[in-house]
Amino acid sequence: MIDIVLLSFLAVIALAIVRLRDLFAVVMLTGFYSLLSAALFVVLDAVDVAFTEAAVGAGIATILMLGTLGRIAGEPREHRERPWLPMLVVLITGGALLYGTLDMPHYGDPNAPVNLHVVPRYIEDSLAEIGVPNIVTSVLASYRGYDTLGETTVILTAAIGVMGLLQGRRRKTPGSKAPPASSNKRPRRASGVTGMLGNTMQHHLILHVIAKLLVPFILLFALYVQFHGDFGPGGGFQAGVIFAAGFILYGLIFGVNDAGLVASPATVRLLIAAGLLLYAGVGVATMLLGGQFLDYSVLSTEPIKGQHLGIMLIEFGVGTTVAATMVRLFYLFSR
Amino acid sequence: MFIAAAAAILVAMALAMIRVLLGPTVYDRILAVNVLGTKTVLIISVFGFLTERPDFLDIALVYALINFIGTIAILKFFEYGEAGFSNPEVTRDEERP
Amino acid sequence: MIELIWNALSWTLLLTGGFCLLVGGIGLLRLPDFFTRVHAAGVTDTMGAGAILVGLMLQAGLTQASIKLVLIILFMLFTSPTASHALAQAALHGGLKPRLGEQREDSRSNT
Amino acid sequence: MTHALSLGFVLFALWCVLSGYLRPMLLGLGLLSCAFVVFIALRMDLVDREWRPIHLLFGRVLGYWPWLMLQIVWSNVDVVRRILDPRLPISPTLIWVKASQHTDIGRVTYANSITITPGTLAMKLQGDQILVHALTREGAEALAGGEMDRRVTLLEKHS
Repeated sequence: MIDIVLLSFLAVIALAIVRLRDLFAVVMLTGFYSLLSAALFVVLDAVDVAFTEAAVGAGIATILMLGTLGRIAGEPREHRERPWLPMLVVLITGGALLYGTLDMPHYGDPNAPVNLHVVPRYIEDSLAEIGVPNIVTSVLASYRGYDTLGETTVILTAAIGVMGLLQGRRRKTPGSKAPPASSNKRPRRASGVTGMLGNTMQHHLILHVIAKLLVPFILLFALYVQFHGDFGPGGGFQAGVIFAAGFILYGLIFGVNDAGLVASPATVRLLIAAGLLLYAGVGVATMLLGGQFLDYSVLSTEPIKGQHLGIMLIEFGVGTTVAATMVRLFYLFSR
Repeated sequence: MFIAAAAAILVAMALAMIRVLLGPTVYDRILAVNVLGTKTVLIISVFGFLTERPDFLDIALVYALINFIGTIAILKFFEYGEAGFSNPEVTRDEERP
Repeated sequence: MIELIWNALSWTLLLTGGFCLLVGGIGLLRLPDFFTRVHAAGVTDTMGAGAILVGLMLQAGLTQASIKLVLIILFMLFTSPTASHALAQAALHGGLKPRLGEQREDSRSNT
Repeated sequence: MTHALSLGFVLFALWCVLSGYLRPMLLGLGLLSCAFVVFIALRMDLVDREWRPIHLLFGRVLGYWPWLMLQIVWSNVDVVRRILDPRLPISPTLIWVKASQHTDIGRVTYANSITITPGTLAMKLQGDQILVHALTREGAEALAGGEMDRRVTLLEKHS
């Protein structure tokens, strides 16, 4: 019941996002969309996914989108023509996807293959094999450790891509060479030192004091989420985003220069790779100890303890990569 | 009783959503999204109790802790972003009879 | 007996909270301009959220869940006014002027 | 140094409350995490004389919170009544009120107390003056009476 109401809210918001022309309002609606989908994920019992959505949607997504808006002129370009071809592609793809769902078993069907073979095995044996109460974590970090390694690599690749785009663009266009039509609409990037997101807000006493009080708690909460992924919803992805949110809050209020003094851009860039390296390194270590790649059981004398240690290490690697990527993106967007 | 509370939250969400869609100024939309953030915290908490799995509360805690960061970024956007950039809506509203 | 009173209290709080949420929503639609709507949002954020969370706390008893609920309330006590303040400042900066004075003849809901 | 230690203590208490597991490994990780956060907080220069949440929460503040709660409930009742009244009897007013606190944190406490009571909204904090938007003229006058200001100032003296 609740899920249907939330789903219809989602549909309405999606339509509104498509219809609205003001990009700023669209950013706001996207934030709302993410709030709703987090609630929907909770209702559908996908708590870990909801956690990720909550952490990303609550702050970081808005900030990064605002950063993007600050870089482009903010006015949507008028459409030159009716986009018939894209429309056709979307319709065909959507139709094919809908057709595909016809063959899928119903949601929660006890006779679906996945509920007959894979799921019972995870539910019944994971506690004995991995020794971690949160099954999602044991699937994500141990049974499907390869996939998660791949996802973390995707994050690294994305970070490299964005870094290449933004840094490259900066070098080529030193301000004056911007297209003349939009040059008067670009945000003023005063003397090129810091941009819109990078300035300090020290004169806002209330924000200043509240940030001072809250930042340590946000950081600690992130670490709590990091290390309790085994027991409840949480883990490296969520923790990384929350930690980055705390750090970015500091950067927003005290300025990107101060944030750079706490963790320099070069350090942060190094940490992006270090997290992934830790993850892959655990895999290599298990191979050297005679096991298979990412088979944590060999890390300790007892298989369960080894699993525990391995999961903790790779989750920490994921968290480091995610947090460093987010902070790095913030640095890039705030110049 | 939890159901009644959940229903009230959903209806209130719908009301706030109308304000998000109507605007008229961009600040009204932001305000409504903020209110919706609070309601999301509530519905997640209430739903946790409804299904007797209070470990959902961590998610609600995340929202309570970091949901205001976006608003701060918005304030910053208006202070340092390009003047007049997102004002067309405001002026449109002011010009209204 | 004690349990009954406890339950009744918690249900009352949950209902009060739900009622306040609804009123906050109505206020968000009825009040004439942005700055007055912030006050309606305040009703949701304080009384609505507070009553519901305390109601849940009474249901949870002295458990970890209730401690987390206390933390949620505490953090919201810090963040919600800060967000409202930041938003009001943003609106001032954006050039939005509050409508002042008696609104009686002007009380159409601004749609 | 004592401030850093008190921050670490509060953080560790929070960790224990959040975690609920008293296993040695998790407690060890908790200690490490708290030390790391304190380290970052020191690097961020967040820990100074203003950082006194212990005093804020447990000092003389204990007397202020219940009063503020009561205030919040009363103003809620008032705002709810006005919203539901078909005539919508509001009279939005802007006033400057004086914040007679001496420390930043005292002023911020006052401003946030104003905002969190529905019906009044602190829009701007300049020096020792706060620009307040009130939903009704009566609300503005009540605030200008200065009881909340006095209570927050009192709190500051004792903490």
